[in-house]
Amino acid sequence: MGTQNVPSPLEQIPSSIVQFAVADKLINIGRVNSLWPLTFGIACCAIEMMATGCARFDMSRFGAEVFRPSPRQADLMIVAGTVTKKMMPGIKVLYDQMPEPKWVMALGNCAISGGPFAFEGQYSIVLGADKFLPVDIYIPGCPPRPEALLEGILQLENKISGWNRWKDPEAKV
Amino acid sequence: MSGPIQIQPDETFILNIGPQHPATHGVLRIKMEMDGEYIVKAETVLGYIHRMHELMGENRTYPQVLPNLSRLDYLGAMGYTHCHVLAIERAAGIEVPERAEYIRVITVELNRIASHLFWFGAFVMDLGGFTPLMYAIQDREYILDALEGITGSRLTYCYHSFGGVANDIDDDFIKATRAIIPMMRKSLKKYEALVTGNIIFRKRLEGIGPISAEMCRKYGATGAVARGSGIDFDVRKNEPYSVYSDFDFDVPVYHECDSLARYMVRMDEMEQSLRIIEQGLDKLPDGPIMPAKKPKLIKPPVGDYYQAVETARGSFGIRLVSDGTKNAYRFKLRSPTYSNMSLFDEACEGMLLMDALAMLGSLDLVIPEIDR
Amino acid sequence: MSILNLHNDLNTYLILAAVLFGMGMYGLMTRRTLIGMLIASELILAAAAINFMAFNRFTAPDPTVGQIFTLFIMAIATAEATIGLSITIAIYRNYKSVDATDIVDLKG
Amino acid sequence: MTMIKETVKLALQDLFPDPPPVVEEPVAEAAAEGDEEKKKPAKKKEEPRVNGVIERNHAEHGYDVDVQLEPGQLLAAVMILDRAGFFLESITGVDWIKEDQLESVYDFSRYDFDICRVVIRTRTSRSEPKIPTISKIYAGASWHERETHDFFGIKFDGHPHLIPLLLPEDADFHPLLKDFKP
Amino acid sequence: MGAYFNDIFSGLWSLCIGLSITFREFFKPVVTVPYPYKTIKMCKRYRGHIELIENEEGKPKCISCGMCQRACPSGCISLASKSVAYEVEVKGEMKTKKKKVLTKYNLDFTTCSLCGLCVTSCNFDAITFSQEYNLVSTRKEDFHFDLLNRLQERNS
Amino acid sequence: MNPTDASGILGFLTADGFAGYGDAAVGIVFLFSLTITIIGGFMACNAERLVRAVAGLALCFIGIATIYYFLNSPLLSMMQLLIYVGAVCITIAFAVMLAAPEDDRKHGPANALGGPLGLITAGLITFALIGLAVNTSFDVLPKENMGTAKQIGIELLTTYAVLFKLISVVLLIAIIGALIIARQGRSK
Amino acid sequence: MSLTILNVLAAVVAAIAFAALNAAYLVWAERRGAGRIQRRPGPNVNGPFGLLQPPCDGIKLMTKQLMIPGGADKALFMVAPVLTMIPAIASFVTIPFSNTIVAHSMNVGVLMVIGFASLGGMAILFAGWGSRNKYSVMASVRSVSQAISYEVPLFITALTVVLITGTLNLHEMASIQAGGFWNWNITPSLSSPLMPVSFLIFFICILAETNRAPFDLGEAESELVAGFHTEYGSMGFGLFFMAEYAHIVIGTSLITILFLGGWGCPFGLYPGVWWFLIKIYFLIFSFILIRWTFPRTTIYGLLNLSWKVLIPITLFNLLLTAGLLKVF
Repeated sequence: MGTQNVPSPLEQIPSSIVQFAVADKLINIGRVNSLWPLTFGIACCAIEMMATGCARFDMSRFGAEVFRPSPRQADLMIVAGTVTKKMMPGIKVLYDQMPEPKWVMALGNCAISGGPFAFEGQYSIVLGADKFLPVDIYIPGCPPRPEALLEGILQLENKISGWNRWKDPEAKV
Repeated sequence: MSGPIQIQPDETFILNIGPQHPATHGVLRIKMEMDGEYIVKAETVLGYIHRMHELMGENRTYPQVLPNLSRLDYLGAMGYTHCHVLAIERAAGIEVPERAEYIRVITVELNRIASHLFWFGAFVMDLGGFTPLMYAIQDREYILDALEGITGSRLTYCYHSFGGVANDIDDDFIKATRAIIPMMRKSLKKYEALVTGNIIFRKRLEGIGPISAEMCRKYGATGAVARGSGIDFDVRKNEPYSVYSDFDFDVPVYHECDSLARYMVRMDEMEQSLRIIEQGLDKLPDGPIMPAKKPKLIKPPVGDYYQAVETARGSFGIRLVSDGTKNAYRFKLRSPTYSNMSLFDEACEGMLLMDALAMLGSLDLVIPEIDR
Repeated sequence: MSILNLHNDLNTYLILAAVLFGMGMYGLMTRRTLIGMLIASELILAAAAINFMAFNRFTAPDPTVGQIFTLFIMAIATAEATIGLSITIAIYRNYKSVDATDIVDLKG
Repeated sequence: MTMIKETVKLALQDLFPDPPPVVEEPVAEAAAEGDEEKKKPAKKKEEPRVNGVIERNHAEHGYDVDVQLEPGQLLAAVMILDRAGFFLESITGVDWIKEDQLESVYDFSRYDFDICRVVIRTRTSRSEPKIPTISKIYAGASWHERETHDFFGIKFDGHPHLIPLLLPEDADFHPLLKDFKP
Repeated sequence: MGAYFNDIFSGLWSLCIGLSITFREFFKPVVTVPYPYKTIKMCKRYRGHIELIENEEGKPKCISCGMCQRACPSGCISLASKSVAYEVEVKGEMKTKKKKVLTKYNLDFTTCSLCGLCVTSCNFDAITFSQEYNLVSTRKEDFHFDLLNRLQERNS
Repeated sequence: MNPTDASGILGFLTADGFAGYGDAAVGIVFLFSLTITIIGGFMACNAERLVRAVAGLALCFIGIATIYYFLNSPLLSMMQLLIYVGAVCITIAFAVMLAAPEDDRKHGPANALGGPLGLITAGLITFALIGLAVNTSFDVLPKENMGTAKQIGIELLTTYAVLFKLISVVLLIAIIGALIIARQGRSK
Repeated sequence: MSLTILNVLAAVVAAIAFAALNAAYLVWAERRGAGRIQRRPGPNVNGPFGLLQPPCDGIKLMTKQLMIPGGADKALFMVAPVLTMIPAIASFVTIPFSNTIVAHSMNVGVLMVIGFASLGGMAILFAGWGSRNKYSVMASVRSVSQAISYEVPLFITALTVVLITGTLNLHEMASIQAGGFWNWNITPSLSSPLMPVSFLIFFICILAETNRAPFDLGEAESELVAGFHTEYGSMGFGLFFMAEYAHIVIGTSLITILFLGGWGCPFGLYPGVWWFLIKIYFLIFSFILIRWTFPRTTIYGLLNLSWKVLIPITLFNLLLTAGLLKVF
């Protein structure tokens, strides 16, 4: 467990054997533009996740606002909050129920490494979502601002397709 | 998700609501025994976000626990940190300058409105209306912006500190807050027209999820749940703390005992909070925000102390057993939602699933606060 | 007769109806549950209706009489299904079974 | 203001079998124990517990009446509070590891402008912690007792459903005991 | 009967009011800040991760007293220092004094709770909050900051 | 077939080149509907799970609806869809869910007639009927009968008025009876 | 006969294309519209105005892993999404978009559309039962009972219109209303004074039949996760998603033909397909507005509305209209 970069199944095929470059690109662009997250909030960060979906920040601009409550229809799992040992099997089941290809985003310090709740002698917290899920993107903060989540989605798009939606780095503060 | 259907001999089946379910606003699990759409028996299973706040309260020094309190209830974090600083100040006998108390009250009430707004949106979303959530969160963003300006964070504040507040409010904050008051009043009117008056909304809540006053007492329900059942109980009035006795505000009480009453209580509370903020800004005294002798190391004398405050969800209390060191010996958090939630199992028996979930929404749950 | 011209032949419809009727009979005899029997009897009714319709098109002097009878069959079948199912459910509530062999009380 | 406080105090004092003289043996012991537990150097001069009942300054401690009683007297005391219209605020435990005792603390308050917060504390041995349940009187106590059982291992006699609430279903540890090691 | 129709009509009317509200909102301008193209200005008290403050010479102000390390609830700060002798002129004569110089200041941002206790506990005004709010990475090691390095990079 | 009022934008299909394929297409569609009727019927009487039997019944009824269309009665065809698929099948499916019977046929047939004996009996009846149908010569009218909806309506309200009323009463009684029976069952 | 069947086959192809295009871009319109109502832009960065959003979603859904949950009834599970598309597409065959654009004008067009609509219930039932998920079963039972109880007032209201126009043929029905809005069926006349009420009821029934908010009990997100398509991922879900919008187009077309004069201009000028499209898209806009405004009704509130309010009124209206037609 704890793999950092799980290559997508398409990446594993050497490109010299199968030449579907255009189709691949098209598929990837299709995928990155409709990353449907799973409606799955655990704690504080989930509130920021909802705020991101709402009018001020509006995730929908990138086609990512379709929060699906059923894992079967979701592409992106945003682990937003502290993962407890009691909750961990449930999250794993949810992840397993999601159809491939799927991605995981660890939102907030708790999901990255247990955050402020990781102390000596604790008995309840899993120290980070990457202990049992292949996390693709880490977004630190306690909780991170909604912009950070948007940035995370852009970063994930970049990771999936190698394609930069937003060419102007000057716009970044 | 759920497994295959097992229809039991007596025609009931078990439906698991949660731990991941859109209606539970977090990771709450309710095991429901259903007969068709009717709930025969419900059992709540907690602990999916048990984050050991009480253990940390015993292991860490008093100032170090403060950030935990704001993670306890991330929607109305100010009220919880307020309770913590009040409890420690009571125990250690720290005097607080008046200006600091006023600032605390203003921030707490702003946060209360933000919390209620979020609840309002989430509640209507539970009932299937999506747009009010967007409006409510947009209004909440203005409040969060104002609070972020003075505290530096959006949700989990660490602004109150022992003896006062971390830093003084500035003109920007006062201007922003003054602008929020008329904006919120306008928005509340809009919500009333859009949601409260809506026939579908009313039909879904009127008479649904009745909780009698006696039941409230047996379960120790407080906050809007109790006030919706005709109990005139608000810690701010009944056991005045901080400078709440200086303010003129009403405690909305409804006697219908149903979900609509609880909804109305919270909507009216927002209006009352606006009144408090208005008065607070008018009366805001000048002066320091920290006592002259800033307490460096806090060691309350041996003994046990209790501090209750009215947070957005009800009467929150900290029971502190001090052994004279810089850590607490026992740090018990009395969370209002814990008591409010505990009556759900009994109250939802015989209800339809839809109604039960509407009632669940009207209890205003924040799960980490239940699990602690 | 071409296989593609079957729809112009009366016998096609009659054979189809006979096959459906046979299936219905078979189901009625082998099904254990009341609901299964009801399904089978719906098949038998449908077979009868097909016959009416076929004769209406090919042989009847009056162009509507077969259709009207089929309409009546539909009404009767609906009524039968409604009553049959409500009885089934009532039986189920009392006996916790819809197995025809379990409902021995009816046999006196 | 003090009306309800006085009546409750008197009623609770009646629970104790041998009323007054202050020098009575069991009472004195209880009082001594209470004071020892408090270890308050400054508050030493406080009046001793009369029949285990002590009145506190609300502004200083946040509660008004503090009752120390035996587990056997708990139900009677809670019934008095129930009749007086109190609601249950919380139940918690405290691990007094030095005295080898577990304490269970009950907070009661009222939906009233006449503030009166009553604290009932009862102690049991650490090796075999047993306290009668009050969930028959206050239905809401059920969860609080389960939580206390989770954290301290105190067994509540007669509780219908004493399984872990906050901890995992198969948890066999009690994290708030002072000697807890994960 | 009257109540029956009254119910229907008042119900319909309430629905119409709701529709008129959303219909009006339809034509109002959007409130969205299109993030990557346009950003919200962070307020000056915004709490990002912490940064060291430099003095006039471009060196960190920190005297490595370790107050922040002790104050931190989740232990995410670790610092190291070494003693350096230096000469200073006191009342006309040169004296050798020892001073602690910061050699390492690491912040594990992934366990930070942004409580600000480190900043308030610092008596020398040596640390502050940064304004970075959109940190994202595919590796979590990216958030173990070496603040000393960052300071030098900033200066160079 | 009914002459269509407007052959529509797709009227180009009337070009001669397509006319020859038209008949073949009709035949193929008819064969298709025959197949689904028989498959549906087979599923309905033979499926192990009752829900599948209901699905088969629905399939069979859809097939029958298309066959009615071939029998020059679009009205009846649509009624078949509306009543049988939309109402009867759904009612049966509901009953299956409400009564939750264990899977049928797991424990063998209901009575002595079941099993191979049932198959033989049903097969004999079927063959007898087929033989009867094939060997009897019906005097087929030269002209196809086409009863329109209007004609059916007129006939229903004139010639068959009494029957029509009777059927309405039967339906009403059925509804009320069903309600009463189902209500009595629920005694909680 | 041969001709009609070929016509129908060709029309089915056209209908699939029309339905798919409409469904895809109605999703886009819905997301954009919802965004505007909520004061945010909605999907707008993929292509101009976000117009490339539906193809992206489509590509993604098609390339997702196909999952059949364990314990599911495979055949029913696979058949249901296809079955749900069939009625939507088949109904397009008989919808007259204008005087000339009609694939096959059936004499029993009204019956056909409503009959095929009742097939949708079957599909939902199969989907719910086939996925062996409690939420799905509950949702499917809910939405089927809803569909059945709203078919009754829908049918009776349609019957009222049939009484007035005297035909079951959708094409004729629209032709009769040509000439201007005073000829439309929605306008009350001496023989049919309650037509606006009928229109309202019909509108409500179509909302309920298409499982749209506030009647979207079948996919009540806050209670039943995702309703009857909880277990469907990838294209199975995509088909359900598309079928919903295809049903909306059918429903609005039916409203337009029955009440709003089909392809006729409100003032009798330049009748044509554009008027038809304008009308249905206007109705779809109102559907979107309604969906994003109201909370969801309860199941009993819904059934009460049907049996206690709509059916009595429609029955009264039917009798009244029949009587008045006899008089005038």
